[in-house]
Amino acid sequence: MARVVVDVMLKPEILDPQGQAVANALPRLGVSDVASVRIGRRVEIEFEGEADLERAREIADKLLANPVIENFQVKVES
Amino acid sequence: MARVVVDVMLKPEILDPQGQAVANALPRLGVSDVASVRIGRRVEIEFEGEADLERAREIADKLLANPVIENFQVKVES
Amino acid sequence: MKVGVVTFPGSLDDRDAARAVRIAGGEAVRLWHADSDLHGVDAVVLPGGFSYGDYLRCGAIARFAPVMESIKKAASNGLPVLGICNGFQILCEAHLLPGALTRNQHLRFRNREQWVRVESSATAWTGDYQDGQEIYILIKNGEGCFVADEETLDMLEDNGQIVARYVHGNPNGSMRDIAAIRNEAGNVVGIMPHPEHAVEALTGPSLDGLGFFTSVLKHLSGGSEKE
Amino acid sequence: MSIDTVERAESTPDELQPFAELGLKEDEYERICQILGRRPTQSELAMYSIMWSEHCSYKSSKIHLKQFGEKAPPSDRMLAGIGENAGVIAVNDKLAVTFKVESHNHPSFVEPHQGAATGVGGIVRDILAMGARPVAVMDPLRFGAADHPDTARVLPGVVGGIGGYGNCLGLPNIGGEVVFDPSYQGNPLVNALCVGVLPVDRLQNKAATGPGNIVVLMGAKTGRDGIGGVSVLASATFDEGSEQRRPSVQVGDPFIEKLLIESCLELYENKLIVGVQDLGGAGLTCALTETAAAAGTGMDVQLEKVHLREASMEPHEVLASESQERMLFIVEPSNLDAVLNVASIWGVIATPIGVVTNTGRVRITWHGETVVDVPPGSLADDGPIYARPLREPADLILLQADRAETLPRPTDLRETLLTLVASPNLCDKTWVTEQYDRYVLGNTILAQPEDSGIIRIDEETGLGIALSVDGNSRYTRLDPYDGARLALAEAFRNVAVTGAEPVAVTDCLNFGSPEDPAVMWQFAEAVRGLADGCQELGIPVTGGNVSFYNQTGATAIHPTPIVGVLGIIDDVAKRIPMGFSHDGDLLFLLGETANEFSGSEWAWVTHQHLGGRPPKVDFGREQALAGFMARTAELGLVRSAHDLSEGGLAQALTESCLRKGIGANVTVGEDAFVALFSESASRVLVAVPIGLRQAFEAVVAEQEIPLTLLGTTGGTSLVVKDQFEIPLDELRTAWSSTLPKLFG
Ligand SMILES: Nc1ncnc2c1ncn2[C@@H]1O[C@H](COP(=O)(O)OP(=O)(O)O)[C@@H](O)[C@H]1O
Ligand SMILES: [Mg+2]
Repeated sequence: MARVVVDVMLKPEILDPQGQAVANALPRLGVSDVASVRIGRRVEIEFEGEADLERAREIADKLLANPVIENFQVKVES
Repeated sequence: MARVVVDVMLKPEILDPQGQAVANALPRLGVSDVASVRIGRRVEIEFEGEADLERAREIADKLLANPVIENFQVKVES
Repeated sequence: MKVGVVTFPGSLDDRDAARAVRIAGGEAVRLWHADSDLHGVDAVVLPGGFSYGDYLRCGAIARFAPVMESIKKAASNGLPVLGICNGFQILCEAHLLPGALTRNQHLRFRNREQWVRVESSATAWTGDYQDGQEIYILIKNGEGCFVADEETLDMLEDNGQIVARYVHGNPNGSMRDIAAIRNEAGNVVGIMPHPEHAVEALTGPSLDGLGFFTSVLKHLSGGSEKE
Repeated sequence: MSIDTVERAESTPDELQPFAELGLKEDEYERICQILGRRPTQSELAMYSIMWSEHCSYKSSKIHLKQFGEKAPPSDRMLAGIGENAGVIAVNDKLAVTFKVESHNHPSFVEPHQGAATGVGGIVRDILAMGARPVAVMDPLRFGAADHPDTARVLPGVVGGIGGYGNCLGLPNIGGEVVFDPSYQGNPLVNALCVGVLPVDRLQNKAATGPGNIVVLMGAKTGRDGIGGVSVLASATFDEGSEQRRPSVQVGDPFIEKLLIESCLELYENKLIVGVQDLGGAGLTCALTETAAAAGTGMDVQLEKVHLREASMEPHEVLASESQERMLFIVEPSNLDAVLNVASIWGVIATPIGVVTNTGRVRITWHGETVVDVPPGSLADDGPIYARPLREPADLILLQADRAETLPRPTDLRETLLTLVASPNLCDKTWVTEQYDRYVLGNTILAQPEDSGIIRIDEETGLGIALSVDGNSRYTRLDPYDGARLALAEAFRNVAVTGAEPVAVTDCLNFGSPEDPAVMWQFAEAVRGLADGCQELGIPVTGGNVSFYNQTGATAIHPTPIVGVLGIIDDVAKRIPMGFSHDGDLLFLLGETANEFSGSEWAWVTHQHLGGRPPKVDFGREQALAGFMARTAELGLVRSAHDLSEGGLAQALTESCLRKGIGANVTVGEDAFVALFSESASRVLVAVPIGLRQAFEAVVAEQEIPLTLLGTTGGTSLVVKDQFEIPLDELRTAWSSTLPKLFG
């Protein structure tokens, strides 16, 4: 078994209301030095055999991320 | 500016309907060698000054993760 | 005239869409997500709901259903297709319409009655409306905020592809108040509010939604199309 | 580690069992040994501890709940009653309705979103198990103080969970309650009601009849969810430190539940099953033993066939798991393939796990070894029963003597009205309710903020049902007997004002610890009140739910009986909504107003006062009012009707004006304060088109309903002559700003 992680984030120019809501709540926790918060998805894909980066990239491209609004990164987890 | 990343995942024993739905859809894409998919959140916190891991951990604990059902990991992004 | 209504696992407003088709005078035909046969229908509605639980992104998984392949092909040959709410999301995910539908800016599901202005009667689904007509229907969604890059938005405006806009308040932060758009040919329309829930006096906020269904029937019988 | 088998139990009679940690009393444990003729295995002990828990066995409440049956008026409508998954009421020869309200309080405090979501999921499966298509949900909710920081955590989560689950199932939410009171601070209440519709001949049964029939488990995989006390089994005796891997929180998957609904309905429609039971609290343990006990049969189950989410699960965990979205079916062997086929069409897992036998024992094996061998009735029916001590709370006499009617009255009624309508319990609940889909399925005739929800159940004839849920825990704290009756009266009236005929009752009784005699007394009084009330009104309790141990430390919540009333309306086109819709209609008040302020919103909001005795209840009047409303609806004599409850006439006028933005101009008697803010029961505000006045008054005279002409509708203000005028804009701002300000 091998794990590939796909990180999917909204493109920088797309508004992220969820991240903003978290950022807005920070002062209440006494945190004032955060410039921004962005929230995306972390997808852990467990392959039965070898970690297959190509496969994972294809899955990410077709299914996990919407290219209109999102970017993704694929990596094998150590 | 420095970025801290918080990965929030459902605890392993908690049902992850999202991951399951994705796993079930994979055969349609011709993918058959994936054992499981788990989906969580990736939160990118941009600090104005230094990356503050302690701070980030506190934010994660209080705001980003629900300790009843989720675990989180904090790391400085290189 | 036969109007197909697709049921995906998790479709919810399929009965409602079929009822609206019947009230408008058409014959509603049930289409099943796993069946690529369109059973000779003259038009298709992708109804609202939470297809495949709407996990991951709304519409992302439904796009791969066998029925969608056939719909894509038929749409490129002019088959009228209306995607309502989740159906709109599926059409965007399937690249039959540009842009994407994202989380409402206030981050909550919102169900309320809503004024919408019809901007284009030049589609298979809106021929019975006047340009500029304000209709009172309803929205109910968690991810109804339409986004696209500026270029795409300008293109939509320039081509007259914006079919409806929210008026008297934008319920979800949708860019340029967009409530509905169409493809260039005008046969494929995606709309976030729910016309199928405004077809009966007793159950809806108005009868203003019926026009979508009467329009397509007229369009199919070669009636009042303004294109 | 080896598992504890029956064989092992026989050969190690003296091995210590952690029964006390599992909540079993010593004598209860001895009874188990007696029943089995040996010590129980680990799996058996788990099963008894769950089935004999308060939650499953109703051991403290049973002797009181009996009254609902004993006092129930004869009803030829009732097709299934208390004891079934939900009560079933015949609407006509062809159609029946099933409905029930249940609690999910504790899980919702720990994890508000998932706790509330799975509460909806659970009640929906109860309705489904009766053979019905679920058609609507409602959600009576109670939270701590509105401005308490923890309420800001709990409320959005609960509302998001209820909306997330119900919306995804495609069930319209047609009503509920949002009530704030400090007594719920550490123990919010999340009750959920579901209603379903079925053809009379599709009614399902849970009995596992027919030896040789196959037992099929369908739906989600089984995981370590909600294994509450059972974790003790593993951690205390066998496997130290493993407790934290056992979540007591369950995560729901509404998508799977939607597929289950469609699969079940297809199975019912094609008559493919002989018995069905949902899996809720106590999971497989409850489903297996109840179905076998109901039929007087036995069952042989191969437990390892259950699809597991985690391969390492042990048999007692599989038996105790409360994983959501599962149903159990009893299937004739010749239909098995057809059943499995339906499941595969909808993409849900279905697995044969055993067969029905005539042994009178439920025997469960785990990879060939017998881990359970029990008589099912001993778990399902013959649990312990307690007559717990009752004692009136020591402070009650003083509390009742401290009447709110003696509080200083306000001088500025305009200000009082604006303060009250903006208070958390009386303000606009749109912030909550707009997160719920109320239109899906296309049969919602009325939904919140109307007095009742109305669902059309026959599109051809316009036949419909009406539902309301109500409860007032301050009244119940002051007098549990009358408090329960007032809840019933209000729900009954809410149904009646829409023009529907109330026919049946469900209830969820939320109380503190039954081991506290004062709480137990409140419970006993409330049950007696509700049973008496139903007898007087001539409508039966068809089912419900008891939730005990709602308390923080030693302090119990206010006793909170929630009452749901179901009504029938022959033609939904004749329903009466609550809002003013035309200028110039005549406004009448039906009923009489007394100086009744104890337990009122006014006393609470302006004086933080709770004391005295709640308003009087008169079921004769309620019935007369209901009859009258049905008649006027039939004749089409009133344009709107709104029941008066918390906040009194002022609140009713506010809500009816703001519904469609039409004002009112009224005159009240000498004592404007009492007229506007008293909470006397049995009152309704109606608007009558001026041309129908005579016809209306003629019907009034027939029924001897006290009637007062208040004024007329119209304009853009609420005007109370000689008192004040409030522009509707100002009124709306006051009424609707509160929750958005608190919750964003
Ligand atoms: N949690 C909720 N879910 C759905 N509807 C609600 C909820 N809370 C309140 N409502 C609706 O808002 C309206 C007003 O609520 P309430 O003041 O409790 O009514 P009433 O005074 O008639 O009991 C009712 O229609 C009720 O059903
Ligand atoms: Mg009411």
